[in-house]
Amino acid sequence: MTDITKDAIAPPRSFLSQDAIQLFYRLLAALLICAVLAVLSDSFLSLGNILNVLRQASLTFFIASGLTLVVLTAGLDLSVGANVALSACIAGTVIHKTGSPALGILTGLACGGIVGLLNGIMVTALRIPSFIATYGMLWVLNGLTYWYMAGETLHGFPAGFRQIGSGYLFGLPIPVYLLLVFLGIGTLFAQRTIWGQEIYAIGANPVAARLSGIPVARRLLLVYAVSGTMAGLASIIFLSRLNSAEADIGESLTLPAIAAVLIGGTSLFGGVGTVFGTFIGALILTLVLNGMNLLSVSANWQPLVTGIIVILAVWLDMKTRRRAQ
Amino acid sequence: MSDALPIEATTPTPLLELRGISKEFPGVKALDDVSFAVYPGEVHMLLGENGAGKSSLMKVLCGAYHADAGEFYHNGEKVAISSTADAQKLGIAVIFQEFSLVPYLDIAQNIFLGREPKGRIPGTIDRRKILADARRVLGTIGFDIDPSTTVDKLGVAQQQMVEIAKAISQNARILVMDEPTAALSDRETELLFALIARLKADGVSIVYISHRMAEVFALGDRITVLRDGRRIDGVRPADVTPDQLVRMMVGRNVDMTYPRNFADKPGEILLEVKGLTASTGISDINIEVRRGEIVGLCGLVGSGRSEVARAIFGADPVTSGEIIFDGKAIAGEPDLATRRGIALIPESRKSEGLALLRSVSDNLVVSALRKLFPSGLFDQRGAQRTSDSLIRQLRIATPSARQTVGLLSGGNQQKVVIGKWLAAGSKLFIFDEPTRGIDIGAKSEIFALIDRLVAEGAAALMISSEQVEICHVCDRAYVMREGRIAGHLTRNELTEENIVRLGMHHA
Amino acid sequence: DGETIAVFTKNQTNPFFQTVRVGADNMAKTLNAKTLQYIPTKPDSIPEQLSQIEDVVVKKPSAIVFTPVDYKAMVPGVEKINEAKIPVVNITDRSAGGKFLSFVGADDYSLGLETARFLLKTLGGKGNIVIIEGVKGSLTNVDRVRGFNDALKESPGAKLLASQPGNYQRLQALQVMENLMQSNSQIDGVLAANDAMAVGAIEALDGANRKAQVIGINGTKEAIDAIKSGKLLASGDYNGFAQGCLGTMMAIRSLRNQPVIAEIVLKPTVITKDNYQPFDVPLEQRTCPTFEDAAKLSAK
Amino acid sequence: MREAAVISQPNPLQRIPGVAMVLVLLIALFSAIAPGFLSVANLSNVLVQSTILTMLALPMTLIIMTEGLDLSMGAVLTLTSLCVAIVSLATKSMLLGLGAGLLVGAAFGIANGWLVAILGIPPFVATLGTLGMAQGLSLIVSDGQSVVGIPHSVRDIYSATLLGVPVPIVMALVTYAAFHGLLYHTRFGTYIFALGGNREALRYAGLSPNRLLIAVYAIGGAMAGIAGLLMTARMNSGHPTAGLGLEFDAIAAVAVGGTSFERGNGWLLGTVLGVIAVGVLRNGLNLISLPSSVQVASVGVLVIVALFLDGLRSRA
Ligand SMILES: Nc1ncnc2c1ncn2[C@@H]1O[C@H](COP(=O)(O)OP(=O)(O)OP(=O)(O)O)[C@@H](O)[C@H]1O
Ligand SMILES: Nc1ncnc2c1ncn2[C@@H]1O[C@H](COP(=O)(O)OP(=O)(O)OP(=O)(O)O)[C@@H](O)[C@H]1O
Ligand SMILES: [Mg+2]
Ligand SMILES: [Mg+2]
Repeated sequence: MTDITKDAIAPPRSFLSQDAIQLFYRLLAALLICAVLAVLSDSFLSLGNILNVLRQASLTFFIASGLTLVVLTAGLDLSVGANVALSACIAGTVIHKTGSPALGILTGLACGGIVGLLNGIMVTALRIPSFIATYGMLWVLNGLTYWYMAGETLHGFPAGFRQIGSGYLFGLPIPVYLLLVFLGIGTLFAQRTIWGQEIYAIGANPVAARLSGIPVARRLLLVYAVSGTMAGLASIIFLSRLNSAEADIGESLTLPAIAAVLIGGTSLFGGVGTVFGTFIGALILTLVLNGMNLLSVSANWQPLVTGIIVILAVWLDMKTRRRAQ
Repeated sequence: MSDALPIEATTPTPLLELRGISKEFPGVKALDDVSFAVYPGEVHMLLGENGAGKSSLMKVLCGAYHADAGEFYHNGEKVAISSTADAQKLGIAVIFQEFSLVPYLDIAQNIFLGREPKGRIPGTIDRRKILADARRVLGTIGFDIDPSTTVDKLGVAQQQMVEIAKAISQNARILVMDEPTAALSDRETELLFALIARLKADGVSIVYISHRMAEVFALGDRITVLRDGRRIDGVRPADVTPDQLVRMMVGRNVDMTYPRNFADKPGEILLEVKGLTASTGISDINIEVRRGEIVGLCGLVGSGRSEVARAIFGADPVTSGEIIFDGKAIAGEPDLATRRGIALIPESRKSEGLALLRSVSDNLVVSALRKLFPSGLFDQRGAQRTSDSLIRQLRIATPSARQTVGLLSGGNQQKVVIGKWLAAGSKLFIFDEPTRGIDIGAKSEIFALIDRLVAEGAAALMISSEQVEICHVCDRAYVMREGRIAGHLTRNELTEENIVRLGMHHA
Repeated sequence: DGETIAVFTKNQTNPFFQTVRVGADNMAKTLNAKTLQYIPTKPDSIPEQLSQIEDVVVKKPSAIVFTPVDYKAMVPGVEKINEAKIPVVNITDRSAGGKFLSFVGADDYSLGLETARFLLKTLGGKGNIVIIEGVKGSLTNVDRVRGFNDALKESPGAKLLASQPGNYQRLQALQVMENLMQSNSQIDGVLAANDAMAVGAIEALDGANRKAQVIGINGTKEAIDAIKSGKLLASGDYNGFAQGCLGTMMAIRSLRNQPVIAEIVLKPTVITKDNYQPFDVPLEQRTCPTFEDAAKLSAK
Repeated sequence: MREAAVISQPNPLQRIPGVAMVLVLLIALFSAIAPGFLSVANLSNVLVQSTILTMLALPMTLIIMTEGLDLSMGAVLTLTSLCVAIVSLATKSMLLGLGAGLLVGAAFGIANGWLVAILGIPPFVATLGTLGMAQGLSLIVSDGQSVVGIPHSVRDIYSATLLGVPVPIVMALVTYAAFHGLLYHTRFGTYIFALGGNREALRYAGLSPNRLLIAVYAIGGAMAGIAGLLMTARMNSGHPTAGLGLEFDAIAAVAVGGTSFERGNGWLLGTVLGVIAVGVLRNGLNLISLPSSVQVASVGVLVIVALFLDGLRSRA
């Protein structure tokens, strides 16, 4: 009888982590779409258009990056769009009333953050499932915004403020810088801080996370507040980019943000996903829209194509994940 | 030792025979050319360390897993078992290690899932018949409960009984039981043993997986030992001693009396619980644990031991009383207790102990993040280093620290749960059934580990339903009854009889 | 006196309907009646407006001033009102069925036609043009875009580069415009089916440091400001305020057995930097037209 | 045995779910302050208005019990409503229209089930994708326009009565009875509990969870088809945006009704009460004519309060 030691099972070393492989596939997909578009339309590959795509993707990305953290904890925030609308309207009013963009920006971020915090409180203290809590919040926020705006439009903001959304620095649009900065911060936060690790652990098994000594409620509050604050940031970009705000701007922002998170490979069951993936998700969505505009495809086809892409992306993700294991 | 197998000469054809079964999972060869035969009317014990491949073999047997290679023979005829339905047709029923019950269906519906008696209208269920049938089956195993109770209201032990009823109701010729007593109390275990005797008399074959030596010798007619996915040997209980069996299982000698140096002079008080009462059903609990001690907490299932553990750890709210740890009162959530140095190894590793989809490494460092990375910046390489050393220290059988923890065998999962608190450097370890479902080798390793921890100035509070273990390793013990401390036993008084006497219900 | 008029509008978000509601309130106040506003909680929701009609029929207001969220799908709702014998005036979008005391609205087709003509005239009858459409299938959008296209046909020198929907949404219009600028190096004129999209397009042009003449429709405050500052060429006046006023006036007059005008189609006005002054007054300070004005305002 | 004694029946007051409390409170409140609320005409209004949502929320309950979700329901309803309109317009036959709606609805349902069960795509994602497809198809078949001029036989479905009871209510009652029987008295219903509660158990019992799952989603799609007929009848036309967003209303009603999103714990009657609670709230607010913005917010508050009450109860 030979002695079989446990060491016989040698740990296989792969040089790339699972997440890295997934991101690689996703990047490949985005590049593929680019290649197709470049063939079909000569105006696609211009620097102007690429910057254009990046700038358009930035708004979705800001909302979706905060949302990614929420989804990582196996939650969902359906109120992000409505939050953008309310924050934009309040921030806009503050700028009009005080003439101070700085004050407006702070108010916008604070308003978004407070809404996020309230979501967090509903999820943690009142123990309402996030899907429902934030759906309720969506209606409350819409009601508030409608009441506050009473069908008016806010418009006309100081030129300095408008630079944030529309300005350029060394030939690059400022939102693109912001996008890179928040992509970096988000990735560092999720992968390289212990808070990030705790968020992943909570998403994977909240009960075990709590019994492992993670302050689950506090981390969830943080995550929802961050998501809200990112919606606040998006509202500022929106304001300064469009030079105006009205009550209905949020509606069309929520589903694309969720779609970006999902296309980016973050699992709704929590514990799996990356902020960088979400960035690529936002990019893919924007590319598709951009391509359809460039190719003058009827907008009737837009929801259909987006739907197919969401399913395809997630399906391919699962396929490659399974094979990679 | 792998020569003579006398029993196979006396009974000509096995009822079911598996030949040359192999099964590989990514990174793990779970079964490697295993042959296995079940004869009519025998109780066949299947032994092996955690991860040896016992459950996998049984899943192959019942069609839940597809073997990569191998053949099946039923009464000498070659058959194919490619689905659970095939296995059922051959009269194979399984009581799984993981429950296969549906929480919001009642007991009757669970027992007859997929085999519901048909009602008059096509597609409907004959409600009266299903309840009557369920009552009858429950009666045969001596489990007295209303079959229209939904399963979500049942405790672990009760669920195990339903699981047994479900398997029995299939009138199987071969009944596989994967660690059926791991969650049962003594009384239920007795019922189960009586049932096994009756089934055996009826000619039913039983394959029984257990880590409890006593059961092996009390029940078994024949023993097959697996190690690292290979069949090591087949023997009769009469022909081996427990020590020989253990040697076959783990490939080395293990002392099952778990020798340790009992603390003559225990250190200062580490944990003091005064008049603890919680809405979960415990009241007026007074406990004291000193550094260097292992203190047992025993009692019957349902006596409230887990609740005491959870309340001390802050997992359940406390209504009154005081918990003083290391000289300071604590009251709050588990994160506070963790930071102060308390560790809880919970009852259910799957639902409370692990993030099953994350890696071994992620799970091992999760409680120690703050300690390992005081700057708040996480570093994958550092985490990997820590977990590699824990994997070595605890002999966790895993292809790598990157393996998904849910794919490890039960015992190795348990080691990961313990490992995360080693990483956190806790001072007080509260173990709730730490050896449930753990093999003998691992068990002695875990006890040695606990011994080393307390020798270095930590302390342990240990809940276990296996009184032998409590008697072997604890310095002293509290006995619980109906949510209260019924008594205290010093090292000299610590015997199984005393524990049972104090823990029994009077009246 | 003291009649209650139920006013139905499409949504709470579009500034245009706010002007309608203010007009209606304003007129009701001068005539000593009161209004109840009914607005779907989900913008432009057909099932919700139908439910609101059913609820209002129970409440029995004296009369109803009605903007259908969809001119075809709301016909059963109008018939319910008719069945309940509540007098009803149709404003803004002309319902495809049902009996109304009166219709007050603007002619979207000629609005589109006139504003587009103005733009083309400014460009000297030539240049590259893009159209940014509103919501597909909505009556206002269909007619406006038809007007745009007919005006373009009158100027053979002008070339239509693209016609893409922005769904009446500012952000979508901005992004569509940005994308169109990538594939078209020269855009001279933009025809937007409403002001929000026109302003969105202007932001896109500004962002790319490009210039084009842009027109919108609705005459919102935002548009007037943009016209004043020279960013917007013109906006077609849809005069929601007058629609609200006159619709309510007709409803109350009929209740008081006074004569009503069966159809008031407001004349299109193209608001430019030469004639914006009367529109540059806060809503609250505007006064409703009188019955005599109404006859004059009507195109027919 | 001691454990058997532990399972005591909870006290009946504690069993009253949040949704029932909310509904009773709302009815009491509006009876007091909203004139005309308690009239037969108005109550029948509320019920008729709730029928379309009921027909979506009932199958949604089953789907949620399988730990699934169907976000495509509103868009599929829109598409089937258009199909009913287009086909009945072309053939002058209500039944053919209904057939077309049912077919398209069931096809989408099967597609959803296939994506979820066979391809293993998470339900949220799969149905978000089919939502886009159904919405796109609606725009494409209608070119963004309403479809009008459909035969009277379609419209009559919504306005006709049977023994004095409006036909939509009769249809909703029949639907409820069917779902109740299906869930609580058939084998299929039993397996629905198992789909969410423990899929492995089904597999070990020799049943195919995949086929069952597809069937559940197919039922959802088919019900969207029937609801599409009602929607078309109600508008006497088909419209490419008519049902968008209804899926969230349905999900909210299911949640308000006490169905949890985990482990197959569902309650059909609660769902119906949830639908009615939302209907009563909107109706009552319309009657007392509060500002619209308050109405918007109050739907959100209702959802939150009902779930909060439920949470309180389960913790007690
Ligand atoms: N589905 C799976 N995927 C990957 N690996 C698996 C899977 N199931 C089992 N394994 C691996 O196969 C080996 C045998 O596992 P098995 O569950 O059969 O052990 P066991 O003998 O039952 O152990 P225990 O006593 O702990 O229950 C283990 O290394 C385990 O990690
Ligand atoms: N509400 C309940 N309904 C049914 N059974 C219950 C309930 N509460 C407790 N039990 C029973 O009590 C057991 C767990 O009780 P508890 O955790 O208090 O006891 P314990 O002494 O820690 O037991 P164990 O050794 O199983 O951990 C469950 O397994 C269950 O059988
Ligand atoms: Mg096992
Ligand atoms: Mg316990």
